[in-house]
Order: sequence, then C-alpha cells, then structure tokens
Amino acid sequence: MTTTTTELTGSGAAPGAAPARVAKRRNGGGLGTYLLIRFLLIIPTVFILVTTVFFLMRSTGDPITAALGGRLTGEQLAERVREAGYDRPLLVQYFEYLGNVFTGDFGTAISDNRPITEMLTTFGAATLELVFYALIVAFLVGIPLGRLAAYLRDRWPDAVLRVFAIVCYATPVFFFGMLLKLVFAVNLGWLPVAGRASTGADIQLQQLDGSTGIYLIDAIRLGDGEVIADVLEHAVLPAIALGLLTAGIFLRLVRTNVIGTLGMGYVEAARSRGVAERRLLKKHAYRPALIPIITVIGLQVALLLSGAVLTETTFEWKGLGFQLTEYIEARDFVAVQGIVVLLAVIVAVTNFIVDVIAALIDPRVRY
Amino acid sequence: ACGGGDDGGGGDSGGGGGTLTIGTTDKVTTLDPAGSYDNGSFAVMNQVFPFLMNTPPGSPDVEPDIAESAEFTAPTQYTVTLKPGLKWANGNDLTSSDVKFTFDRQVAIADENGPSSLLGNLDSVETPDDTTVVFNLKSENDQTFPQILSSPAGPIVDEDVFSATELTPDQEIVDGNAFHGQYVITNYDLNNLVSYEAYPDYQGLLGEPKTAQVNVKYYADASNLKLDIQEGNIDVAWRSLSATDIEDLRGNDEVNVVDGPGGEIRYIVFNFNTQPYGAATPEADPAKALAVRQAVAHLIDREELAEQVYKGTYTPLYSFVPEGLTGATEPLREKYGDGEGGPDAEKAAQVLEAAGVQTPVQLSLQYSNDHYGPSSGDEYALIKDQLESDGLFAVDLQTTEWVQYSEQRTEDVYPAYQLGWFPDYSDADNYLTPFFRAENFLGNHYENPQVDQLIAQQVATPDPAERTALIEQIQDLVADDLSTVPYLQGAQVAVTGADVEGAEDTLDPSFKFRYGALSKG
Amino acid sequence: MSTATSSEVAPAPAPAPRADRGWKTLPLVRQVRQSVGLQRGMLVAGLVLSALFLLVAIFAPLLAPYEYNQLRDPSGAFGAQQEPSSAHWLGTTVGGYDVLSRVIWGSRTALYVIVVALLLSFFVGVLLGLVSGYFGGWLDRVLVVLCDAVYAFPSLLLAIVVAIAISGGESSLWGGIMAAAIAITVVFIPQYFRVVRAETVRIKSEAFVESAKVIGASHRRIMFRHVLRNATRTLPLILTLNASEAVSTLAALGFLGFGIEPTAAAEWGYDLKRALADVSSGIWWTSVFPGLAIVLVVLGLTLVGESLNDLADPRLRTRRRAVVTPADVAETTVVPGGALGAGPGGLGGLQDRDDGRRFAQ
Amino acid sequence: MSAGNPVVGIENLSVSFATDIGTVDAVRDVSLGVAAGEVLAIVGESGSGKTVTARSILGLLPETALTRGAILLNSKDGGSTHDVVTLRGARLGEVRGRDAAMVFQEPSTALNPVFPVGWQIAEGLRAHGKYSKREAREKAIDVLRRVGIPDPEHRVDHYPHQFSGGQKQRIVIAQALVLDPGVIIADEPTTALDVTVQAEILDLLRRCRDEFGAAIVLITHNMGVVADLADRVAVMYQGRIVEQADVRSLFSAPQEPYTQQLLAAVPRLGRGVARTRERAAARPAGWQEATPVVSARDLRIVYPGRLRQPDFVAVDGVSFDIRPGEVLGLVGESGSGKTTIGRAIAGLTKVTGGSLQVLGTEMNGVREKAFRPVRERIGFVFQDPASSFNPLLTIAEAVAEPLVVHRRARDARAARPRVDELLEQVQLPKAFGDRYPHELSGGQRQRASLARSLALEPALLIADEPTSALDVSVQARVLELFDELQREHGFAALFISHDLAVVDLLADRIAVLYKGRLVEEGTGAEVLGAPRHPYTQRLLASLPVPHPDEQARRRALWEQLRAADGG
Ligand SMILES: Nc1ncnc2c1ncn2[C@@H]1O[C@H](COP(=O)(O)OP(=O)(O)OP(=O)(O)O)[C@@H](O)[C@H]1O
Ligand SMILES: Nc1ncnc2c1ncn2[C@@H]1O[C@H](COP(=O)(O)OP(=O)(O)OP(=O)(O)O)[C@@H](O)[C@H]1O
Ligand SMILES: [Mg+2]
Ligand SMILES: [Mg+2]
Repeated sequence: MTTTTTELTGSGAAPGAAPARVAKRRNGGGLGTYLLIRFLLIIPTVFILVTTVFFLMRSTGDPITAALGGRLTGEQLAERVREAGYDRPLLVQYFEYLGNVFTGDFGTAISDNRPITEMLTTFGAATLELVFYALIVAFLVGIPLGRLAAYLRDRWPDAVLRVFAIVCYATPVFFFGMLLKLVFAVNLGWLPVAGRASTGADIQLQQLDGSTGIYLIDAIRLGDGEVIADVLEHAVLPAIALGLLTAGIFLRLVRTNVIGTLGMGYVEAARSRGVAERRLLKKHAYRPALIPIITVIGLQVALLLSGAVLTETTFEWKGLGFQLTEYIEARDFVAVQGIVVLLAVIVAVTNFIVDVIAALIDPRVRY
Repeated sequence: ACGGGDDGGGGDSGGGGGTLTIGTTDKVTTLDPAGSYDNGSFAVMNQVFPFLMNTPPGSPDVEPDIAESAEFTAPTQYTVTLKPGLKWANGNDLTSSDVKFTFDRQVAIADENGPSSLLGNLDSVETPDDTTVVFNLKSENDQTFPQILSSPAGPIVDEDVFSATELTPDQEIVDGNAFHGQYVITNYDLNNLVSYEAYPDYQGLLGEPKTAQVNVKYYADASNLKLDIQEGNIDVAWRSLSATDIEDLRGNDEVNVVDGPGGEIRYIVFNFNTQPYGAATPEADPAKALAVRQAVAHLIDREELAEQVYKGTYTPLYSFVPEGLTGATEPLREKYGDGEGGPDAEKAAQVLEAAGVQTPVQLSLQYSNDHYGPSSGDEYALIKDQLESDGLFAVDLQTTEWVQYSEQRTEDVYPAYQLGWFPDYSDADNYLTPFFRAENFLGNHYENPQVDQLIAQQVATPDPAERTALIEQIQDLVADDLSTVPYLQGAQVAVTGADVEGAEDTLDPSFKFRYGALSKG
Repeated sequence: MSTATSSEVAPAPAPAPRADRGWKTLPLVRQVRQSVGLQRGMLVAGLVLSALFLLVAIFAPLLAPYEYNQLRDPSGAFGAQQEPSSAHWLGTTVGGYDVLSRVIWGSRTALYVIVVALLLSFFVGVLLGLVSGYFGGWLDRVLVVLCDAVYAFPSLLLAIVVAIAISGGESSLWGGIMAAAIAITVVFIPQYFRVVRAETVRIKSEAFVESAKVIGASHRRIMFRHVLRNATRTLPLILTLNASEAVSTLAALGFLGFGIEPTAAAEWGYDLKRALADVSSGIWWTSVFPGLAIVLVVLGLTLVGESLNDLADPRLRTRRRAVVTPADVAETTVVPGGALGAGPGGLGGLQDRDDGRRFAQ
Repeated sequence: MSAGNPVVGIENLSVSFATDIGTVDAVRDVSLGVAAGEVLAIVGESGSGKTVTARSILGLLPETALTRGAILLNSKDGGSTHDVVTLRGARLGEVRGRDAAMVFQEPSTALNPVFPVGWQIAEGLRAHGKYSKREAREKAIDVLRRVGIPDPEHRVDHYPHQFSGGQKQRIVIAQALVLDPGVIIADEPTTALDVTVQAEILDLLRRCRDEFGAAIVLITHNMGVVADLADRVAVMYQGRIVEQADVRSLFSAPQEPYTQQLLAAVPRLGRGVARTRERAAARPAGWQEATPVVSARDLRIVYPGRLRQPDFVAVDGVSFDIRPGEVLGLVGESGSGKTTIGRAIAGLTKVTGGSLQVLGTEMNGVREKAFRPVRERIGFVFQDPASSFNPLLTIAEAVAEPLVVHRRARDARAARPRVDELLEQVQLPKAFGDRYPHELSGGQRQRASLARSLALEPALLIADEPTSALDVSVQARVLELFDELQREHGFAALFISHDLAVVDLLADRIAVLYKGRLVEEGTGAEVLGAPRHPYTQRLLASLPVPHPDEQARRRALWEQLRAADGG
C-alpha cells in the first residue's frame, strides 16, 4: 500500500534511471562484471535490513516477555528469558543472530515453535501463488490500459483511465477486499468468501504426494477438474484486490513511459518516415519504454509484498503475509523478525533478478 | 484420494456420509502437550489424546477417563488405575509407562509455551505395574490435582512416538498416529485444516463420537468464519465470533446460536500501593483507598458493558469465581450497586463522602489494547465513561502494548488496570490461589492473612461440601476487600447449522469443546 | 508576445520563480494557470478534495457534532451500531461512537500525522541528501546503499517494525501520532534522500555551482545558497504524493492494529478494522464512511501530486492548443500524439528545461 | 533558380503556437520552392523559424501548432501532389518518407536504442510497401553500404550505441535515402559533430543529391556549410524570409541589411593576424622573460576509471606557458581535453602528473585551502551562459557573489555600486541587475558572466567556449567585448574554442590539442598559415569557409588529403 505513490514519482524519473544505470554499467565493463557487482550488492542490502530490523524489534524488549509476559510471574519469566539467552548484551545476541541468518537459520517462532525457514516452503508457496495471480491481473489490466491511455493522451478516456489508476491505489486493499467480498461472495454468492480452497478440495490437495504448496499446480497434478475450478474460484477475489492495486501502478507507469518515449527523437524520426501511429506506439515507443518499466516493476515487488500482507489477511490466504500478521497479533517478535528478514531477502533477490532481466533486454548492455 | 467432489464446487457444506465441518478462529501452537498451553491447541488434544481424568458433559467436576479409578491413597499419594488393554491408534500398548513418560517429560522439557508450571506440586511418578500409576505430591491432599490431570498438562502421550527431552514436531505425531481419544487425526495442516476420524477403540468417559468424520477449518478473521457459517460452507462455528456477528446470526433462521457458560473473566486490578490513597502514596489511607475501590464497584454498569460492547457474548460477573463452577457465589451483586446488579452512583458518592475522599477522584486506569481482543478499547472507554459520568471520578485512561504492560503492571506502575483470566482447569481454586494469596501473580500488594489461610485450607479439604463452603467464604471476604473488581464473564458461543445438534451438550463449565458431541441430522 | 523581437532578448521568458508577478506565480496558482483541459480538471479536482480535507481537519471541532470519544450526550448513551438517524447522520460505531464525528476528527489525526511525518522526513532526508550528494565519498556510498536497502524494503513492513519499536510506550494521542509518523518517516527519508541527492549530484556539476567554486565560495555557502534551493524544486510534488502515502500507511497501520486508541483520537484505519466485522452483518455505515474518507483524501492528494508531476515534466504536460477560430479549423494540423520536445529553441524556459532533463534522459 | 519542377512548394505558410504566455507566431507568411536536385539552405539566427518551417513540410508539428497556408509536396516521379497542411492520419503517413524525408540534428536521439539499425531502416520500407524480411534486409545493407558504413552485412544487425557519432548520422541519412524521397530535409545535420566529421557528412549529403537525385533542404546557421553545399539560400528573420538568392550572389552581394550584418558577423580565418602583430608590437620589452601566469610542464590529467576499468588519460604530457597579458587560444576537436586543461587551471580538476603552476601556485597536489586565495585572481567564463547562473539569484546578486565571498562587500546590496559599474563595463543596462538569468538573452547572459568573472580584477581569465552557444551575430559582439575588456584590463587569458576562426580572432598564440596531446603551438600566422602537424592540416582543410568559391577550392584540397589518408 505504502510505496504506491512514491514509486510513481520514481516512475517519472524512471526513464532516466535506466540509461543512467546503463551508463554506469558500460563504464563498469562487461555484463558479467555488472551482474557480479549487482549480485554482491545483495549482501549489504540484506545485512542492513537484518540489522535494522533486529535492533528495532529488540528495542521493545525481549520476545519472551512479549509473548508470555502476561501468564508468568516475574521470576518464571526471568528464568525463561535467561534460558533463552535474551538477558545477554544486545550486541552479543546481534552477532549470534547475524551468524545464524548467514547460515540460513532465521530463528524459530516462539509461539508455535516453527523454524522460520520452514515457513518459506509452507507459506512462501501460497504467497508466490497469490503474487503470481495478482501479477497476471496487473499485467492484463495495467499494461494494455496504460498503452491505451498513452495513445489517447489528454482525451477523456485517458483522464478516466488515470483516475481509475489512482483510485486503484488510493483504495486501501483491505477496504477494497471487503467490498469485493461483500458484493461477490455475500450478495451475489458467486465466489467463496476466503481461503485458498474449500474443505474438500483442501484435503485432497494436502494428501497429494509431494504437494508443492502451490494449489493450482497441485490441483492440476491431481487432475480433478472440480478441484482446479475450486482453487481458481478462491483465487479470483484476492487476485483482483492485489492485482488492481498493482495494475493502477502499472497503468500509470506504462502511460508515463510510453508518452515519454513517444516524445523521443527516434519516434519522431520514425513518424517522419511514415510509420503508422499504431505501430509507433506498439513497437517504436513501447519497446524502449519497457526497460524503465521493468526496472520500476522490480521495485514494485516490495509494494506487492506490502499489499500481499493486507490482501492475505483480508482473504485468509495463508501465506507469509497472513502469517506475519498472525505473529504480530501474537506478539511473537522472533517470528515477525524472521519473516520480515525473509521477505527482505526475497525482495533483494527479486530486485536483482529484475535488474538482470532489464539488463538483458537492453541492447546497450547486452553488447 | 481422487474420489472427491462428493458435493462439488465451492459449496461443500460438510459433505454427506457423517462428515461435519467445524470452523474456528482458535489457533494451534503445537500438538505436543508439552509445548502448548492455549485453547486452540488444547481443543485438538481434547479430541485425540487420552486423559486420566476428564469432565463428563454438563459438569465442571472430573471423573476418571481412561482410568478405572483415581483416588488419594495417602495424603501425598494419588493413585490412578488404568483400564486394561488400552491401545494407541498405531497399535502400541497404552500403559502406565506412557503415563509416567508423559509427566516426566512435561517436567523435563518445561517448555516456555508449555503447561509444566501446572505440575508444580508433582514430586514424582511411579508405576508399580502396567495399569497402576502413583503420583507422589509435594503438598498434602491437593484437591486440584485431579483437575490438573484433566488440564492442558494432562494429555497422555505415546512414549514410542514422542521424544523424552524435546518437543515432537506435529507431523511426527500425526505420522506416528499416536492418538487415543474420541478421534484420531487423519490430515493435519497446521492452522488451516485438520481432519479427524472416529477412533473405534476409545473406551473412555466420553464414549463413541456421534459423527465419524470431522474437519476443522481454521480462520484468522472472525468475519470470514461468520460469512462461511452464514453461507452454509461450514456446519459449526466455534469461538471468537465478534459480538456483532453473533447478534446478527441470532436473527438468522438457518443457523442456531448456542450459548454456554465460559470460564474467561475480566476484572480491574487495584494496586494497593499506588492506587489513590494507596500504601505507597503520600496521602496513604487504607480506609479512603477502600472507599475508592468500593466506589468503582458501585459505579460499574456490567449490564451495559456486556450489552453494548459484547452484545451478550460476555455476561455480567459479580463474583471472583465465575458462574458454573462448583462453589461460585455472587457476593458483589448484593454488596455493591443497586443490589440487583445495576450501578448506584448515590452509594458510590456516599462511600466516598463517608471516607472523606475528595471528588472527583483522580484515577489512572490502564488497559492493554492488543491482548484481550479488539474490543478492549471500547470496553475501557465505556468504563471511563461510567466512572466519570456522575462526576465522582476523573479517569486518565491509558493503553500500553502488552509487552510493556505485562512488565509494568508488576512494577507498580499502574494504580488500576485491566486483566483477564482464562482458567487452567475448571476448579474454583484456579480463580483464587493465583490472585489472593500473599504471593500472588497480580503482585498488587493485597494481603489478607485470613484469606490466605482459607485458600490454603480449601485446597487440602477432601470433603466437597466442606470445601465449597470455604470457597464461598473466601469469595465473601475478598468481595469486602476488593483486591480486584471482576465485571465480565465470557460466554461460550457456538453457531451451528440448522441441522446440527449436540452443541449445547458440550458447552459446559469444563470449557472443553468436544466434537464427538455434535451430529448432523 | 516575446518571440525574438531583437536577437538579444530571451525567446520566451518562463514565469519567474519568485512572486514578482503577484499571486499568479504562487506555487499552486501558477500550476493551475499553466495547466489546460483535462489536466487542469484533474489538478483542480485534486485541489478541491485536498482543500476540503484540510478545511475539515482544521475546523473539525466546529464541524463535528460530537467529540471523537463521546459515548453519550444528555439524552443518554448513543448505543452501538445505531443506524444513521437524525441524531447520528452516519450512525454509530461498534464502540458506540458517532461515525460522522469520528470521520471528521479522523481527518485531523491524518493531518497531524502527515505534517509530523513530512516535517521529520523532509528535514532529515533533505539534509542527508544534500550533504551526501555534495560531498560524495564513502559516507555517500554508505548512505546510498542504506537508503536503497530501506527503499527496496516493503514499506508497510518497515512501518510495522518501527511501529512495534516505538509504540511500546503509551499510546496517547501524541504517542500514537508520533509512532505512526515516525514509522512513516523512516519509510520516506530514503525517498527524499534519493531525490535530493540525485538533484544535488546533478546540480553540483552545473556550471553555476562550478562558477561558485571558481569564485572561491566555501562549501557551506555553495551548498546552502546555490545547491539547496535548486535541489528542492521537485519536492512539492513528492510532498503531496507522500502525504497521500502517509494517509494510506496510517490507515494500514491502524488496520493492522498499530493505530491510535479510540479514546485518544479518531483514526480511520482503526475504525475500519473495527468495522470489518460489521459489514457481513449488514452494518455498512461503520466501514463505508471511514473507507471513503481514506479513498477521497488519498485520491485528492494523489491527483494533485501527479498533476504537479505532469506539469513539471515537459513530456507529460498538455499544452494549450492553438487558438482555433472556426474558419481555421480546416487548416489545423493535428498530429496525434505528436510533440515537439522542448528543445533549445522550444518554448520551455530554463526551469522547464531542467525538469525535462531530469525526467527525460 | 534551377530548371526542374518544384518538389516542394510552400505558399504563404504561417505557423503559430499556443503557449502558456499566449500565442507565439513562429513562421509568418513564408513562401518557398525547392526544385528537384537542388540544395536549398535556410539560414537565420536562432528562433527565426527555420526548424518550424522544415517540420511543417512533413506535418510534424505538435498539436499546439496552428498552421495556415499550403505546402505542396510532389512525389519524385511527379505523379502526385499533396497539400500536407490538409492531410491527416494514414494519408499523411504515405507522404512522409516517400515524398520528403527528414534528417535530424542529433543522430543519437534519432535512433531507437533498442532496435538494430537494419530493423529501423526497414521500418520505413515497411510503411510504404510490401517487403519480405529478406528484401528489406538486403535493401538496408545496400543503403548502409552506399552511405559508407563499412562491413554493412554484419553491421546491419548492430545497435545504435555500437556506432560512432558520424556513423550514426550516416545511418540516419540512410534511413531517409532508402525510401528514395524527392527531397531530404536536413535540420542542422552537422551541428552535433566535429569539424572533421562534419566535412564527411557534408560530402555524403552532396552525394545524396548527385547519386540519388534528391533535393535537399539544408537548415544551418553555419555560413561555411552553406557555402559548401547550397545552391540557393533563404535567409529567415523573425519568422519571415527576408532574402532569397542563389548562393554566389548572396555571399558576394547581400541585398538586405540583415543579411549583410549576418555575413559580417561570421568570423573568418586569417583576420586575427594583423591584430596579433599589432598587439605583439605594443608589448613592453622583457615581456618574454616575465614569469608566466600559467606554466604547464608535462601536464598529465587522468580520470580514474571505475569498477576495474582502466583509467582515462584526458591530458597527456602537455607543456605551455601563458604570460601576463597574453591570450592563449586552445583548439581541438571534441574530447581532446580542452576543457580539462581549463578546469585544471581553475582548480576544478585534479592534476595527476607533471607540473602546473598557476599564479605561482603548484597545482599538482594543491590543497583547496591553499588555493582559495589564488582564486581571487582567476576569472572563469563558462560555455553555457544559461546554466552558469543560479536561476534563483538575480544577475546583480550573482555578479556580487565573488565580492561577497572575498569580503570585498558585506552582502549583495552593499556590492551594488560595484556591480552596476561592472554591468556598465560589459554594456548592460544597470536595470538588468534586477532580472533573473532566464529573463536575459544568451548574449546578455554571457556578458553578465564576463562581468562576474571580472569583478575581482583577475590576473587570469579562463574562457571555455564562451560563445559556442550563441548565434553568430551575438557571438561577434561578445567576442568584440572580450577583446575590448582584455585590452582595458590586461589580464592573461586562456581562450578555449573548437572554432579555429574564433580563436584566430582573439588569441596571441594558438595551441592545438589532439587526443590529449599538444600537437602544435604558435602564433595564428604560424599555425593557420603553415600548419605542420597532419592533424592541424586536416582540421584546417575540413573547416568550411563562408565563401562559395573559396570553399570549393578548399574542398578539393580536403578531398585530396582524404584520398591520401585513405591510400
Ligand atoms: N512547440 C513549440 N511551442 C511553442 N513555440 C515554439 C515551438 N516550437 C518552436 N517555437 C517557437 O517558434 C519560433 C521558431 O522556432 P524554430 O525552432 O523554428 O527556430 P530555429 O530557427 O530552428 O532556431 P534554432 O536555430 O535555434 O534551431 C521560436 O520562437 C520558438 O520559440
Ligand atoms: N569527469 C570525467 N570523468 C571521466 N572522463 C572524463 C571526465 N570529464 C571528461 N572526461 C573525458 O576526458 C576527455 C576530455 O574531455 P574534455 O571535456 O576536456 O574535452 P573537450 O576538449 O573540452 O571537448 P568538448 O569540445 O566536447 O568540450 C573526454 O574524452 C571526456 O570523455
Ligand atoms: Mg532549429
Ligand atoms: Mg569542452
């Protein structure tokens, strides 16, 4: 929810951003070097985030008191805090945590004893599935409409589309989700209220050998048409809620960048040679706009995850974001910290991948 | 498992063939009894693990479950005899060795989320033979011990599946089929979906379950649970529906709302040192301090709190031991307010005036906004409003995150503050010992030697009638002192589809929701 | 009419940055005047919504029929979840408050949070960006990596973490506002940092900064007299966009339970969270109004911000069409989507051109 | 006027733009004709409407433009005539590129960075007919070869960034040529290029006409280019055509006062010789021995490479002196290191090797603190007058900055009398002090810039291409002013320019820089009259002079040189 608009500012600057990076890369030698350095940059990023999150979370006190404070007497509590090592100097704990994180151990939730890394596999798949659906919606809605808006620039359909885009990200996901549920699940009864599958389907999916956790894949492997339909039905509303949020941003992003490239000399040059307007839009302006679009879309991953937290909560989509709010509610700060750091790693890695894709698309870098 | 699609699409309302789907907002921490001490986990354990003692439907008191008999064979010796030939669902024998294993490991693991603290009075466990277990206790005649055997510390586990020294992962328990209860778990997806199947060899107190197959769906958001029960997607909705939802569902013909007494209570704690005129304040004066507490008790309108904030999902509480438990009385109803449960501003004013307290009394009142549900804010806004509306109090209402709250409340930071209590087992003692003995968990500097002595006495009184009398006397005494002012008692509410029966049988003061009691017509 | 009348007169003076042409050059007024057609429509719509928000926030005590934490009036308690009526135009909430009053008072809370968050992040971000961009070196590199890391982080999560860290204390009105504001600040600082730093780096290599250096001006003088004010020109638009973001972040925090308690202040996200359960029971008024309030405020502020962005960006700005008299219509050449960039000979004054460079390549 | 039928006929064209500040009339009542195979040059100062006229031929004006009049385009075969002003949509697309094609000023922006050049060339073909992929590719390769791209079979798949600036412009021209248009409109096709590259592009354009039979509309403000290529010239001023004539008569006998003025303002090689001699004569004895103001010995400036990239040596082993009161002109093509040297002297770029003495201070390893007092005695005039002023300060405040910084005045207000004096010296009205930079024209701004640099009475002035952003006529006046001020104040100066003629006009001595090395140094007469280094020779030969006959001779010489190079 929150990065929304600033990304947009970013998007204004985006067409500049990519070439600037390109320039840097070209100074920096080959693509290989660039990718290596870009990859190494993940480390400080993650390091900074781990550090920030650790100290912020621990500034409130130790997680045991947070989770169990109410139930135990002071002595019992102190005993447990001591056992878990939370009474040692913060720095000692920090370095220990750091060491653990770099060996892939993100800790274990206090409230239910689950290793955080295990959550990546159990809930990560659900989040991945949701994000995947949402991206489909976002791409299907945002990109064509963005192009349309750029094409019909400054006419009324453009204004309508832009207001639509803004409304998409001005509406809090939880509010929008609630309205969707009310209309489509309760009043019309077309779609299920929440969850990833109905009970029967859920049981079948779970008992499937070697289930991936991605229900759609599992359902297809199961080969039961009804289960597939059931899984898809459950995905519709969350995908729309999260997808439209992102679609609004994509729309705006595509519009801005395509208008930007439409004004570039090379489009003008192609126009001067009689290339038709439609083709200018579809090829000459769109392709170059794609590079900054992809770069900024990469930054949207962060936003998408923020949105996913709220969407998953609204629709009981049991993914990482859902789990995060659960742990927040339980004040299980070890788990919160673990998931947050996990998400940070995901974001850092995704951004890296997106940058690589952008670099590969950009011929200035590829050659 | 491809035979699915029994009643296809999205509306698989429990399915035919004796399947029941229950929705809940509870959360499971872990299946391992040593690692969890919460309602959600305990609810699962109640279906699938055997207990030595258990509460029969409709009563708060305990009886042998998989035991044939259980009794004090000496003041510090509690002997339980198991039924012969018990078997775990995986075929292992269920013997006294499992029982010893269970309690030894509870104590050994002492997990921070676990209930091992309940076993504080347990010294050692002996197994003279395969069916006999002897519990050696530290204090004599502990009348709560049978209750403890039915509490979260009590589920017996299979020593061949569980680890003696650490928590056993849920999946191992499920894979090991280490169950012996009305049900066994056939499919387990933590906090999402759990499927149960009746266990044919269960021979305990509860008998054969009425429904052979039960699925439990876990919800995080009560409104989703509500929508699903309303849409008929599930058969039973259990726990934590919001007050609004329940009220709405009451008006819905397609579902039944079933109420039962709840064990959860809410109360205001006074810190005897820092409350107005408290012992550590400059103008310390025990009489005035008592007058302030009494004025609060006079002014609180429990009816309004229960109705406006909780829409009847909580009920007014006029005692320290909630209604439904053996020995519960309502001393506060007569002693304070209009004598019929309502508030009385007049009396409050008189009390204060008689003690020479200047009004309005400045009272700092603290509550936690994140521990007792989202309605705490409304609850305390209303209490503040009630205390202030006659000009007797000026309340400085503050809220704190639970982490700090739980630290600061025992550090004498809060003169008066909110707390809630959910019992470990359904015995009146669980509402007395933790609160009113000299060294209590409230840490509010309340001390009444007589009360202290009486509490100690009732625990060790084997005769039920005698004990009940003592408990009543304690309540009366505390009602005079007002160490705390209890005001609400949670109700258990289950919502069932119109064709589901049996919910009322299990909504009893044992606070154990047993799926086996439910059936679908 | 300034087409070169003599070769020594500037081709098309852009409006002066200072108000030497009176009110017409005041920031927003200037943009409204600059805009045309639908772009102006959107800007004005955004301004109206934002102004409405501001007015409601400022005059909340006068507008709201009750206090935000009022549960009863002389005629008795309001009661919870009462339907809209003449006494409570928008009904009452689950906690028994008047919805209209809470919506109105909520604007004030939102405004407080916006103001505090923006002030904090503005000063910290701008200062850091300026120093970092100007001096470069290892500090700059560290700050850039730091800010990039924070920037790439899901901002809501960060806000949650910060809120957890801060709200450990009591959540009085200001405690709550500060918690939300600081949480938002932490998310915003990198944004200001990035923008100001990028601008500073760009301006640092501009000839006028070099000329100040050649003259021998001290770093401080260059930074504050020459770089700072030029580097902060795009900030108004970021400010508006961030303001809207602050509102949604505040709402999201409130929704997730890091809000301000109802007795301390009215907060839309909190009210919405509390109202979620109502919706399924047919009680729509408790959620729809705070929800709408959020949507409208964010919409208004975003419209303003985006319009400012478009106006500052020569590629995106709509220009007035040639004045067409009916007789001329047949002769008008319209190239769909065609646009002459504001090249050296184009109309853009210095100011527009600079922006153009920033947003273009 | 040549005999062929006109391929373009512009009749009473007027164009106006709607802008924030009202309607701007860019072109007023222009009538022009271009005959087949003819090169028509449109000249005029900046903003006179050249580009707008050219663009309107292709209907490439933005929506804010209102066009009146008629523009008749004849197809090359003479088969059809269209009035571009009334054409819309697809019909307009048909005409564009086929009847008239455009070559843009900036080759780097006219090429799409993400498509191979061959594809971009083929796009034009695709818009005007059916071609298979192979056919289009063959045609692209063919046209690339014809515009002189080596190894076109291979290069056709390359992306724009893989070509040099000159090659890019060739590709842009190829894009126009492949459609075989009746007329090519070239809007300042060489302004972004070095003189030596410019000569080659002009040569290519000539071949366009000769080999492809295209008429050319050439827009430029370089009179040398006009003399080199044009058959006929139209002079624009304030949106109108003030004079039209064939190239010889225009240069030999301009009719309109404006044209005369314009031609007079063009700097010509060799004019400075007399002046230099005169100045040299006026110098006191012993001047030769005076300590140089600037003295460079084996100066080496390296830009550190980033990320394992090799360092870039921008200036390599350069030695020169500037004596008091002397003007040293520094020329060289783009990227040769001129600016770098100027900046090093002003302490803006670090010296990495050798020695550079500036007013007695060694710049190699100098500390900013130690150098600050020296700054007082150095003035600097930047290339772009638009960006060298803080847009938020008034001219007076900006000019007062050096005075305030060096505590000659408490603040800008207190410095005002001195500022007014300075403005007067550069012939600006005092009232201009209260204006903001953007409210001044380029020439005025550059004057103000001079005023600022002179505020502290410097002993050394560094001028980095101070006139390259200005129109010829404006440039002439600024140069004149510079000369006057230099005489008056007697400062030593480093005058950087890429225009030999300009340097010749002002400098006592000229230094030629080539790829970071000083290849030649001497008086104007020595360097321009008898260049010794082949690069200087080539540079001189590629410089078009504003005289058609003279230029024809020089072109012959250049072609010789080039042939020799090639062989
Ligand atoms: N898109 C536009 N909107 C408004 N005015 C414009 C636009 N394009 C050009 N003009 C104005 O029209 C006039 C003529 O501009 P034009 O670009 O034709 O000049 P030019 O002769 O090509 O100058 P230069 O030598 O600088 O390229 C100028 O005053 C310019 O400001
Ligand atoms: N900051 C820098 N970092 C790296 N390389 C640089 C930097 N500045 C200039 N260069 C390189 O140094 C070389 C000389 O640049 P310089 O600006 O001195 O050339 P110039 O002769 O002034 O050219 P022009 O006529 O285009 O102004 C160029 O190749 C340029 O790319
Ligand atoms: Mg031009
Ligand atoms: Mg230069």
